[in-house]
Amino acid sequence: MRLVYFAWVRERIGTGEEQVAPPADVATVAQLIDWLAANSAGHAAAFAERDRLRAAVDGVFVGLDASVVGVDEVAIFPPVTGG
Amino acid sequence: MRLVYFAWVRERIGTGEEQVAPPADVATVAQLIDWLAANSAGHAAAFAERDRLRAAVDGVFVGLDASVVGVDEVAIFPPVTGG
Amino acid sequence: MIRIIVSPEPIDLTAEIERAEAAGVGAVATFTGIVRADDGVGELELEHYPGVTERALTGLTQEALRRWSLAGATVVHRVGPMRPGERIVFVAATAAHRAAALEACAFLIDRLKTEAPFWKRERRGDEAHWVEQRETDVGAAARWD
Amino acid sequence: MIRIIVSPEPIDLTAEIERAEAAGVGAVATFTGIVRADDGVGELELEHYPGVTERALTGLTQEALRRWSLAGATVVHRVGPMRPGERIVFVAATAAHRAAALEACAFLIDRLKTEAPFWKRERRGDEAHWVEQRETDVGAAARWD
Repeated sequence: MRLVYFAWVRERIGTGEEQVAPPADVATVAQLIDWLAANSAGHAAAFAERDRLRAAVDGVFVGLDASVVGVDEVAIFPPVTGG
Repeated sequence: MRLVYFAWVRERIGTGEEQVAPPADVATVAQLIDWLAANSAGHAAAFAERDRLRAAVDGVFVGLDASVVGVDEVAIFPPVTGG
Repeated sequence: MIRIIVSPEPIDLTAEIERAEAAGVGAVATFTGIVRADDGVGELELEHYPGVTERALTGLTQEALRRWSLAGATVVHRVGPMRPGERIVFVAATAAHRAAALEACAFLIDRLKTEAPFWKRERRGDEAHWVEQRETDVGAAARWD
Repeated sequence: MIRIIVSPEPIDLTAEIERAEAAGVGAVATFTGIVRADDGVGELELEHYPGVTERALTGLTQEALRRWSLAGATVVHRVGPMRPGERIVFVAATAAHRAAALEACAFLIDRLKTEAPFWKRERRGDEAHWVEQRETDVGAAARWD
Protein backbone atom coordinates (compact mmCIF):
# COMPACT_ATOMS: atom_id res chain seq x y z
CA MET A 1 0.00 0.00 0.00
CA ARG A 2 1.33 3.44 -0.98
CA LEU A 3 0.84 6.30 1.47
CA VAL A 4 1.06 9.95 0.36
CA TYR A 5 1.14 13.02 2.59
CA PHE A 6 0.67 16.73 1.90
CA ALA A 7 1.36 20.13 3.51
CA TRP A 8 2.25 20.03 7.24
CA VAL A 9 1.41 16.33 7.48
CA ARG A 10 4.14 15.68 4.91
CA GLU A 11 6.57 17.99 6.68
CA ARG A 12 6.07 16.46 10.14
CA ILE A 13 6.45 12.93 8.81
CA GLY A 14 9.50 13.97 6.79
CA THR A 15 8.47 12.34 3.53
CA GLY A 16 5.75 12.79 0.93
CA GLU A 17 5.38 9.12 0.08
CA GLU A 18 6.10 5.69 1.53
CA GLN A 19 5.23 2.04 1.00
CA VAL A 20 3.77 0.16 3.98
CA ALA A 21 2.35 -3.29 4.62
CA PRO A 22 -0.04 -2.97 7.57
CA PRO A 23 -1.29 -6.09 9.36
CA ALA A 24 -4.59 -7.61 8.29
CA ASP A 25 -6.55 -6.10 11.20
CA VAL A 26 -5.92 -2.54 9.88
CA ALA A 27 -9.23 -2.15 8.01
CA THR A 28 -9.99 1.62 8.02
CA VAL A 29 -8.12 4.90 7.49
CA ALA A 30 -8.42 5.61 11.23
CA GLN A 31 -6.90 2.23 12.10
CA LEU A 32 -4.13 2.85 9.59
CA ILE A 33 -3.38 6.19 11.26
CA ASP A 34 -3.31 4.53 14.71
CA TRP A 35 -0.96 1.81 13.47
CA LEU A 36 1.41 4.33 11.83
CA ALA A 37 1.43 6.59 14.93
CA ALA A 38 2.25 3.63 17.21
CA ASN A 39 5.35 2.79 15.16
CA SER A 40 7.01 6.19 14.63
CA ALA A 41 7.39 9.45 16.59
CA GLY A 42 7.20 11.48 13.36
CA HIS A 43 3.90 9.92 12.40
CA ALA A 44 2.62 10.32 15.96
CA ALA A 45 3.41 14.08 15.79
CA ALA A 46 1.83 14.46 12.36
CA PHE A 47 -1.33 12.64 13.45
CA ALA A 48 -1.69 14.17 16.94
CA GLU A 49 -4.80 16.18 16.10
CA ARG A 50 -7.08 13.65 14.48
CA ASP A 51 -9.85 16.19 13.71
CA ARG A 52 -7.44 18.21 11.56
CA LEU A 53 -6.78 15.24 9.27
CA ARG A 54 -8.51 14.47 5.98
CA ALA A 55 -8.01 11.48 3.70
CA ALA A 56 -8.43 10.15 0.18
CA VAL A 57 -8.41 6.49 -0.84
CA ASP A 58 -7.37 5.72 -4.41
CA GLY A 59 -7.94 9.37 -5.28
CA VAL A 60 -11.41 9.72 -3.77
CA PHE A 61 -12.03 11.91 -0.71
CA VAL A 62 -13.34 9.79 2.18
CA GLY A 63 -14.05 9.95 5.91
CA LEU A 64 -11.54 8.43 8.33
CA ASP A 65 -13.90 5.46 8.82
CA ALA A 66 -13.49 4.42 5.16
CA SER A 67 -12.06 1.03 4.30
CA VAL A 68 -8.45 0.57 3.22
CA VAL A 69 -8.76 -3.15 2.52
CA GLY A 70 -7.26 -4.00 -0.87
CA VAL A 71 -6.63 -0.35 -1.86
CA ASP A 72 -3.54 0.95 -3.67
CA GLU A 73 -3.08 4.49 -2.34
CA VAL A 74 -4.11 6.28 0.83
CA ALA A 75 -3.52 10.05 1.14
CA ILE A 76 -3.52 11.86 4.49
CA PHE A 77 -3.49 15.66 4.63
CA PRO A 78 -4.86 18.79 6.37
CA PRO A 79 -8.12 20.49 5.29
CA VAL A 80 -7.62 21.96 1.83
CA THR A 81 -6.92 25.68 1.31
CA GLY A 82 -6.84 26.34 -2.44
CA GLY A 83 -8.56 28.99 -4.50
CA MET B 1 -40.17 72.49 -21.21
CA ARG B 2 -38.06 70.05 -23.25
CA LEU B 3 -39.49 66.60 -23.94
CA VAL B 4 -37.27 63.70 -24.97
CA TYR B 5 -38.39 60.30 -26.24
CA PHE B 6 -36.60 56.98 -26.71
CA ALA B 7 -36.99 53.66 -28.53
CA TRP B 8 -40.50 52.95 -29.93
CA VAL B 9 -41.96 56.00 -28.16
CA ARG B 10 -39.55 58.15 -30.17
CA GLU B 11 -40.35 56.28 -33.40
CA ARG B 12 -44.13 56.54 -33.03
CA ILE B 13 -43.98 60.26 -32.24
CA GLY B 14 -41.54 60.80 -35.09
CA THR B 15 -39.04 62.89 -33.15
CA GLY B 16 -36.60 62.39 -30.28
CA GLU B 17 -36.99 65.86 -28.81
CA GLU B 18 -39.41 68.77 -28.78
CA GLN B 19 -40.13 71.97 -26.88
CA VAL B 20 -43.63 72.38 -25.46
CA ALA B 21 -45.46 74.91 -23.27
CA PRO B 22 -48.26 73.02 -21.55
CA PRO B 23 -51.05 74.97 -19.79
CA ALA B 24 -50.74 75.63 -16.06
CA ASP B 25 -53.12 72.82 -15.08
CA VAL B 26 -50.71 70.16 -16.44
CA ALA B 27 -49.03 69.32 -13.13
CA THR B 28 -47.87 65.68 -13.44
CA VAL B 29 -46.20 63.41 -16.01
CA ALA B 30 -49.54 61.60 -16.50
CA GLN B 31 -51.36 64.90 -17.16
CA LEU B 32 -48.60 65.92 -19.58
CA ILE B 33 -49.06 62.63 -21.45
CA ASP B 34 -52.84 63.19 -21.60
CA TRP B 35 -52.39 66.72 -22.89
CA LEU B 36 -49.86 65.63 -25.57
CA ALA B 37 -52.09 62.72 -26.71
CA ALA B 38 -55.13 65.01 -27.04
CA ASN B 39 -53.27 67.31 -29.42
CA SER B 40 -51.56 64.87 -31.84
CA ALA B 41 -52.39 61.51 -33.41
CA GLY B 42 -48.67 60.49 -33.27
CA HIS B 43 -48.48 61.17 -29.54
CA ALA B 44 -51.81 59.40 -29.00
CA ALA B 45 -50.39 56.30 -30.77
CA ALA B 46 -47.14 56.42 -28.81
CA PHE B 47 -48.95 56.79 -25.49
CA ALA B 48 -51.79 54.30 -26.12
CA GLU B 49 -50.57 51.76 -23.59
CA ARG B 50 -49.98 53.81 -20.48
CA ASP B 51 -48.64 50.88 -18.42
CA ARG B 52 -45.80 50.40 -20.91
CA LEU B 53 -44.52 53.96 -20.38
CA ARG B 54 -41.78 55.05 -18.01
CA ALA B 55 -40.52 58.58 -17.29
CA ALA B 56 -37.64 60.65 -15.99
CA VAL B 57 -37.84 64.26 -14.86
CA ASP B 58 -34.64 66.30 -15.08
CA GLY B 59 -32.68 63.06 -15.39
CA VAL B 60 -34.24 61.24 -12.42
CA PHE B 61 -36.48 58.18 -12.93
CA VAL B 62 -39.98 58.90 -11.56
CA GLY B 63 -43.49 57.46 -11.50
CA LEU B 64 -46.11 58.94 -13.85
CA ASP B 65 -47.66 60.76 -10.88
CA ALA B 66 -44.50 62.86 -10.40
CA SER B 67 -44.70 66.65 -10.71
CA VAL B 68 -43.58 68.47 -13.87
CA VAL B 69 -44.13 71.95 -12.43
CA GLY B 70 -41.09 74.13 -13.10
CA VAL B 71 -38.93 71.31 -14.53
CA ASP B 72 -36.63 71.62 -17.54
CA GLU B 73 -36.71 68.16 -19.13
CA VAL B 74 -39.21 65.30 -19.15
CA ALA B 75 -38.26 61.98 -20.78
CA ILE B 76 -40.87 59.39 -21.79
CA PHE B 77 -39.78 55.92 -22.89
CA PRO B 78 -40.53 52.16 -22.71
CA PRO B 79 -39.19 49.93 -19.90
CA VAL B 80 -35.40 49.72 -20.24
CA THR B 81 -33.70 46.70 -21.83
CA GLY B 82 -29.94 47.18 -21.49
CA GLY B 83 -27.29 44.82 -20.27
CA MET C 1 -12.67 53.38 -7.33
CA ILE C 2 -15.57 53.71 -9.75
CA ARG C 3 -15.21 53.41 -13.51
CA ILE C 4 -18.18 54.06 -15.83
CA ILE C 5 -17.88 53.96 -19.62
CA VAL C 6 -20.74 54.31 -22.12
CA SER C 7 -19.34 54.26 -25.62
CA PRO C 8 -19.82 52.94 -29.18
CA GLU C 9 -16.27 51.50 -29.10
CA PRO C 10 -15.77 47.74 -28.72
CA ILE C 11 -15.11 46.71 -25.11
CA ASP C 12 -11.42 45.95 -24.46
CA LEU C 13 -11.76 43.19 -21.88
CA THR C 14 -8.05 42.75 -21.22
CA ALA C 15 -7.51 46.44 -20.53
CA GLU C 16 -10.57 46.59 -18.25
CA ILE C 17 -9.56 43.53 -16.24
CA GLU C 18 -5.97 44.69 -15.87
CA ARG C 19 -7.25 48.03 -14.66
CA ALA C 20 -9.53 46.33 -12.12
CA GLU C 21 -6.73 44.06 -10.87
CA ALA C 22 -4.28 46.96 -10.56
CA ALA C 23 -5.82 48.05 -7.26
CA GLY C 24 -3.97 45.26 -5.40
CA VAL C 25 -7.12 43.32 -4.59
CA GLY C 26 -7.60 39.62 -3.76
CA ALA C 27 -10.80 38.92 -5.68
CA VAL C 28 -12.13 40.03 -9.05
CA ALA C 29 -15.62 39.00 -10.21
CA THR C 30 -16.73 39.92 -13.72
CA PHE C 31 -19.75 39.54 -15.93
CA THR C 32 -19.70 40.00 -19.70
CA GLY C 33 -22.83 40.12 -21.84
CA ILE C 34 -22.42 39.12 -25.49
CA VAL C 35 -24.78 39.50 -28.46
CA ARG C 36 -26.14 36.01 -29.10
CA ALA C 37 -26.18 34.71 -32.65
CA ASP C 38 -28.45 31.78 -31.91
CA ASP C 39 -31.84 33.28 -32.79
CA GLY C 40 -31.25 34.78 -36.20
CA VAL C 41 -30.22 38.25 -35.01
CA GLY C 42 -27.92 39.90 -37.56
CA GLU C 43 -27.43 43.16 -35.68
CA LEU C 44 -28.27 44.62 -32.29
CA GLU C 45 -28.58 48.35 -31.75
CA LEU C 46 -28.38 50.00 -28.33
CA GLU C 47 -30.03 53.36 -27.78
CA HIS C 48 -29.50 55.27 -24.53
CA TYR C 49 -30.22 58.54 -22.73
CA PRO C 50 -26.91 60.44 -22.82
CA GLY C 51 -25.88 61.96 -19.51
CA VAL C 52 -28.69 60.28 -17.60
CA THR C 53 -27.26 56.84 -18.41
CA GLU C 54 -23.90 57.72 -16.87
CA ARG C 55 -25.64 59.21 -13.84
CA ALA C 56 -27.72 56.06 -13.35
CA LEU C 57 -24.65 53.80 -13.63
CA THR C 58 -22.69 55.97 -11.22
CA GLY C 59 -25.54 55.77 -8.71
CA LEU C 60 -25.65 52.00 -9.14
CA THR C 61 -21.92 51.55 -8.47
CA GLN C 62 -22.11 53.89 -5.48
CA GLU C 63 -24.91 51.75 -4.06
CA ALA C 64 -22.72 48.65 -4.53
CA LEU C 65 -19.85 50.36 -2.67
CA ARG C 66 -22.26 51.16 0.20
CA ARG C 67 -23.54 47.59 0.42
CA TRP C 68 -20.27 45.67 0.14
CA SER C 69 -16.67 46.21 1.16
CA LEU C 70 -15.27 46.76 -2.33
CA ALA C 71 -12.02 48.09 -3.73
CA GLY C 72 -13.69 49.06 -6.99
CA ALA C 73 -16.64 48.74 -9.35
CA THR C 74 -16.58 48.99 -13.14
CA VAL C 75 -19.43 49.22 -15.65
CA VAL C 76 -18.66 49.46 -19.37
CA HIS C 77 -21.68 49.49 -21.68
CA ARG C 78 -21.51 49.65 -25.43
CA VAL C 79 -24.07 51.67 -27.42
CA GLY C 80 -24.92 51.91 -31.12
CA PRO C 81 -24.93 49.00 -33.58
CA MET C 82 -23.13 45.75 -32.83
CA ARG C 83 -22.89 42.23 -34.23
CA PRO C 84 -23.44 38.76 -32.75
CA GLY C 85 -20.39 37.69 -30.76
CA GLU C 86 -19.54 41.26 -29.71
CA ARG C 87 -19.63 42.38 -26.08
CA ILE C 88 -22.56 44.57 -25.01
CA VAL C 89 -21.66 45.05 -21.37
CA PHE C 90 -18.83 44.36 -18.93
CA VAL C 91 -19.22 44.60 -15.17
CA ALA C 92 -16.49 44.03 -12.58
CA ALA C 93 -16.35 44.19 -8.80
CA THR C 94 -13.08 43.92 -6.87
CA ALA C 95 -12.60 43.26 -3.18
CA ALA C 96 -10.28 41.72 -0.60
CA HIS C 97 -12.56 38.67 -0.33
CA ARG C 98 -14.56 36.77 -2.91
CA ALA C 99 -18.10 36.92 -1.44
CA ALA C 100 -18.25 40.72 -1.72
CA ALA C 101 -16.88 40.68 -5.28
CA LEU C 102 -19.25 37.92 -6.47
CA GLU C 103 -22.36 39.44 -4.89
CA ALA C 104 -21.63 42.99 -6.00
CA CYS C 105 -20.99 41.81 -9.57
CA ALA C 106 -24.38 40.04 -9.69
CA PHE C 107 -26.06 43.09 -8.11
CA LEU C 108 -24.58 45.47 -10.69
CA ILE C 109 -25.71 43.50 -13.75
CA ASP C 110 -29.14 42.65 -12.29
CA ARG C 111 -29.90 46.25 -11.39
CA LEU C 112 -28.40 47.67 -14.57
CA LYS C 113 -31.00 45.68 -16.52
CA THR C 114 -33.90 47.55 -14.92
CA GLU C 115 -32.40 50.90 -13.82
CA ALA C 116 -30.17 52.17 -16.60
CA PRO C 117 -31.78 53.87 -19.63
CA PHE C 118 -30.73 51.58 -22.47
CA TRP C 119 -33.02 50.15 -25.14
CA LYS C 120 -32.20 47.26 -27.47
CA ARG C 121 -33.40 46.87 -31.03
CA GLU C 122 -32.77 43.60 -32.85
CA ARG C 123 -32.47 43.30 -36.61
CA ARG C 124 -33.23 40.04 -38.39
CA GLY C 125 -32.81 40.50 -42.13
CA ASP C 126 -34.91 43.57 -43.06
CA GLU C 127 -37.01 43.47 -39.89
CA ALA C 128 -36.24 45.36 -36.70
CA HIS C 129 -38.02 45.20 -33.38
CA TRP C 130 -37.56 46.66 -29.93
CA VAL C 131 -36.75 44.08 -27.27
CA GLU C 132 -39.36 43.82 -24.50
CA GLN C 133 -38.36 43.92 -20.83
CA ARG C 134 -38.39 40.39 -19.41
CA GLU C 135 -40.27 39.51 -16.22
CA THR C 136 -37.27 37.43 -15.10
CA ASP C 137 -35.10 40.57 -15.26
CA VAL C 138 -37.56 42.48 -13.07
CA GLY C 139 -37.50 39.58 -10.60
CA ALA C 140 -33.71 39.34 -10.62
CA ALA C 141 -33.39 43.05 -9.83
CA ALA C 142 -36.02 42.86 -7.08
CA ARG C 143 -34.07 40.26 -5.10
CA TRP C 144 -31.62 43.04 -4.17
CA ASP C 145 -34.39 45.30 -2.72
CA MET D 1 -17.21 22.22 -22.71
CA ILE D 2 -15.03 21.68 -19.68
CA ARG D 3 -11.53 23.11 -19.35
CA ILE D 4 -9.32 22.21 -16.38
CA ILE D 5 -5.73 23.44 -16.04
CA VAL D 6 -3.43 22.92 -13.04
CA SER D 7 -0.03 24.38 -13.81
CA PRO D 8 2.90 26.41 -12.41
CA GLU D 9 2.59 28.79 -15.39
CA PRO D 10 1.10 32.27 -14.87
CA ILE D 11 -2.61 32.41 -15.76
CA ASP D 12 -3.24 34.06 -19.15
CA LEU D 13 -6.57 35.73 -18.48
CA THR D 14 -7.08 37.12 -21.97
CA ALA D 15 -6.54 33.74 -23.62
CA GLU D 16 -8.86 32.03 -21.14
CA ILE D 17 -11.66 34.55 -21.57
CA GLU D 18 -11.41 34.53 -25.36
CA ARG D 19 -11.59 30.75 -25.28
CA ALA D 20 -14.67 30.88 -23.02
CA GLU D 21 -16.38 33.50 -25.22
CA ALA D 22 -15.64 31.56 -28.40
CA ALA D 23 -18.51 29.16 -27.75
CA GLY D 24 -21.04 31.75 -29.01
CA VAL D 25 -22.61 32.31 -25.59
CA GLY D 26 -24.58 35.28 -24.25
CA ALA D 27 -23.18 35.47 -20.72
CA VAL D 28 -19.71 34.97 -19.22
CA ALA D 29 -19.16 35.15 -15.46
CA THR D 30 -15.62 34.94 -14.12
CA PHE D 31 -13.83 34.95 -10.80
CA THR D 32 -10.11 35.59 -10.40
CA GLY D 33 -8.24 35.10 -7.13
CA ILE D 34 -5.08 37.14 -6.67
CA VAL D 35 -2.29 36.87 -4.07
CA ARG D 36 -2.86 39.77 -1.70
CA ALA D 37 0.09 41.93 -0.74
CA ASP D 38 -1.65 43.64 2.13
CA ASP D 39 -0.59 41.44 5.04
CA GLY D 40 3.17 41.21 4.59
CA VAL D 41 3.18 38.07 2.46
CA GLY D 42 6.26 37.98 0.23
CA GLU D 43 5.52 34.67 -1.44
CA LEU D 44 2.71 32.15 -1.59
CA GLU D 45 3.33 28.51 -2.43
CA LEU D 46 0.62 26.15 -3.63
CA GLU D 47 1.02 22.40 -3.11
CA HIS D 48 -1.44 19.96 -4.65
CA TYR D 49 -2.19 16.26 -5.16
CA PRO D 50 -1.29 15.61 -8.82
CA GLY D 51 -3.91 13.64 -10.74
CA VAL D 52 -6.41 13.75 -7.91
CA THR D 53 -6.62 17.56 -8.16
CA GLU D 54 -7.58 17.40 -11.83
CA ARG D 55 -10.10 14.66 -11.07
CA ALA D 56 -11.69 16.75 -8.27
CA LEU D 57 -11.91 19.83 -10.50
CA THR D 58 -13.41 17.81 -13.35
CA GLY D 59 -16.03 16.41 -10.97
CA LEU D 60 -16.81 19.92 -9.75
CA THR D 61 -17.34 21.31 -13.25
CA GLN D 62 -19.46 18.28 -14.21
CA GLU D 63 -21.63 18.97 -11.17
CA ALA D 64 -22.02 22.60 -12.31
CA LEU D 65 -23.06 21.41 -15.80
CA ARG D 66 -25.68 19.15 -14.18
CA ARG D 67 -27.08 21.94 -12.00
CA TRP D 68 -27.20 24.79 -14.52
CA SER D 69 -27.77 25.14 -18.24
CA LEU D 70 -24.19 26.03 -19.18
CA ALA D 71 -22.25 26.22 -22.42
CA GLY D 72 -18.96 25.71 -20.59
CA ALA D 73 -17.01 25.75 -17.35
CA THR D 74 -13.33 26.59 -16.88
CA VAL D 75 -11.07 26.18 -13.85
CA VAL D 76 -7.42 27.23 -14.08
CA HIS D 77 -5.41 26.89 -10.85
CA ARG D 78 -1.80 27.84 -10.49
CA VAL D 79 0.55 25.74 -8.32
CA GLY D 80 4.08 26.27 -6.99
CA PRO D 81 5.52 29.59 -5.80
CA MET D 82 3.90 32.90 -6.70
CA ARG D 83 4.14 36.56 -5.72
CA PRO D 84 1.64 39.14 -4.45
CA GLY D 85 -0.39 40.52 -7.36
CA GLU D 86 -0.20 37.26 -9.31
CA ARG D 87 -3.31 35.22 -10.12
CA ILE D 88 -3.85 32.01 -8.13
CA VAL D 89 -7.09 30.85 -9.67
CA PHE D 90 -9.43 31.69 -12.53
CA VAL D 91 -12.96 30.31 -12.83
CA ALA D 92 -15.41 30.97 -15.67
CA ALA D 93 -18.93 29.82 -16.43
CA THR D 94 -20.63 30.56 -19.76
CA ALA D 95 -24.30 30.27 -20.60
CA ALA D 96 -27.07 31.67 -22.77
CA HIS D 97 -28.42 33.65 -19.80
CA ARG D 98 -26.72 35.47 -16.99
CA ALA D 99 -28.29 33.86 -13.90
CA ALA D 100 -26.85 30.43 -14.77
CA ALA D 101 -23.40 31.87 -15.49
CA LEU D 102 -23.27 33.97 -12.30
CA GLU D 103 -24.51 31.18 -10.03
CA ALA D 104 -22.29 28.49 -11.53
CA CYS D 105 -19.24 30.75 -11.25
CA ALA D 106 -19.89 31.33 -7.53
CA PHE D 107 -20.56 27.61 -7.03
CA LEU D 108 -17.27 26.62 -8.70
CA ILE D 109 -15.06 28.89 -6.61
CA ASP D 110 -16.93 28.20 -3.35
CA ARG D 111 -16.73 24.42 -3.77
CA LEU D 112 -13.16 24.47 -5.09
CA LYS D 113 -12.10 26.01 -1.78
CA THR D 114 -13.23 22.96 0.19
CA GLU D 115 -13.15 20.09 -2.33
CA ALA D 116 -9.96 20.40 -4.37
CA PRO D 117 -6.67 19.16 -2.86
CA PHE D 118 -4.62 22.37 -2.77
CA TRP D 119 -2.66 23.67 0.22
CA LYS D 120 -1.30 27.19 0.62
CA ARG D 121 1.89 28.13 2.42
CA GLU D 122 2.64 31.81 3.03
CA ARG D 123 6.15 33.22 3.44
CA ARG D 124 6.74 36.42 5.34
CA GLY D 125 10.46 37.16 5.41
CA ASP D 126 12.17 33.95 6.68
CA GLU D 127 8.99 32.52 8.19
CA ALA D 128 6.62 30.16 6.42
CA HIS D 129 3.30 28.83 7.64
CA TRP D 130 0.50 26.71 6.24
CA VAL D 131 -2.76 28.58 5.79
CA GLU D 132 -5.65 27.22 7.88
CA GLN D 133 -9.03 26.47 6.34
CA ARG D 134 -11.48 29.26 7.15
CA GLU D 135 -14.89 28.62 8.67
CA THR D 136 -16.39 31.14 6.25
CA ASP D 137 -15.13 29.01 3.34
CA VAL D 138 -16.78 25.92 4.78
CA GLY D 139 -20.02 27.90 5.16
CA ALA D 140 -19.83 29.31 1.63
CA ALA D 141 -19.39 25.82 0.18
CA ALA D 142 -22.23 24.41 2.31
CA ARG D 143 -24.80 26.85 0.89
CA TRP D 144 -24.67 24.81 -2.36
CA ASP D 145 -25.50 21.51 -0.61
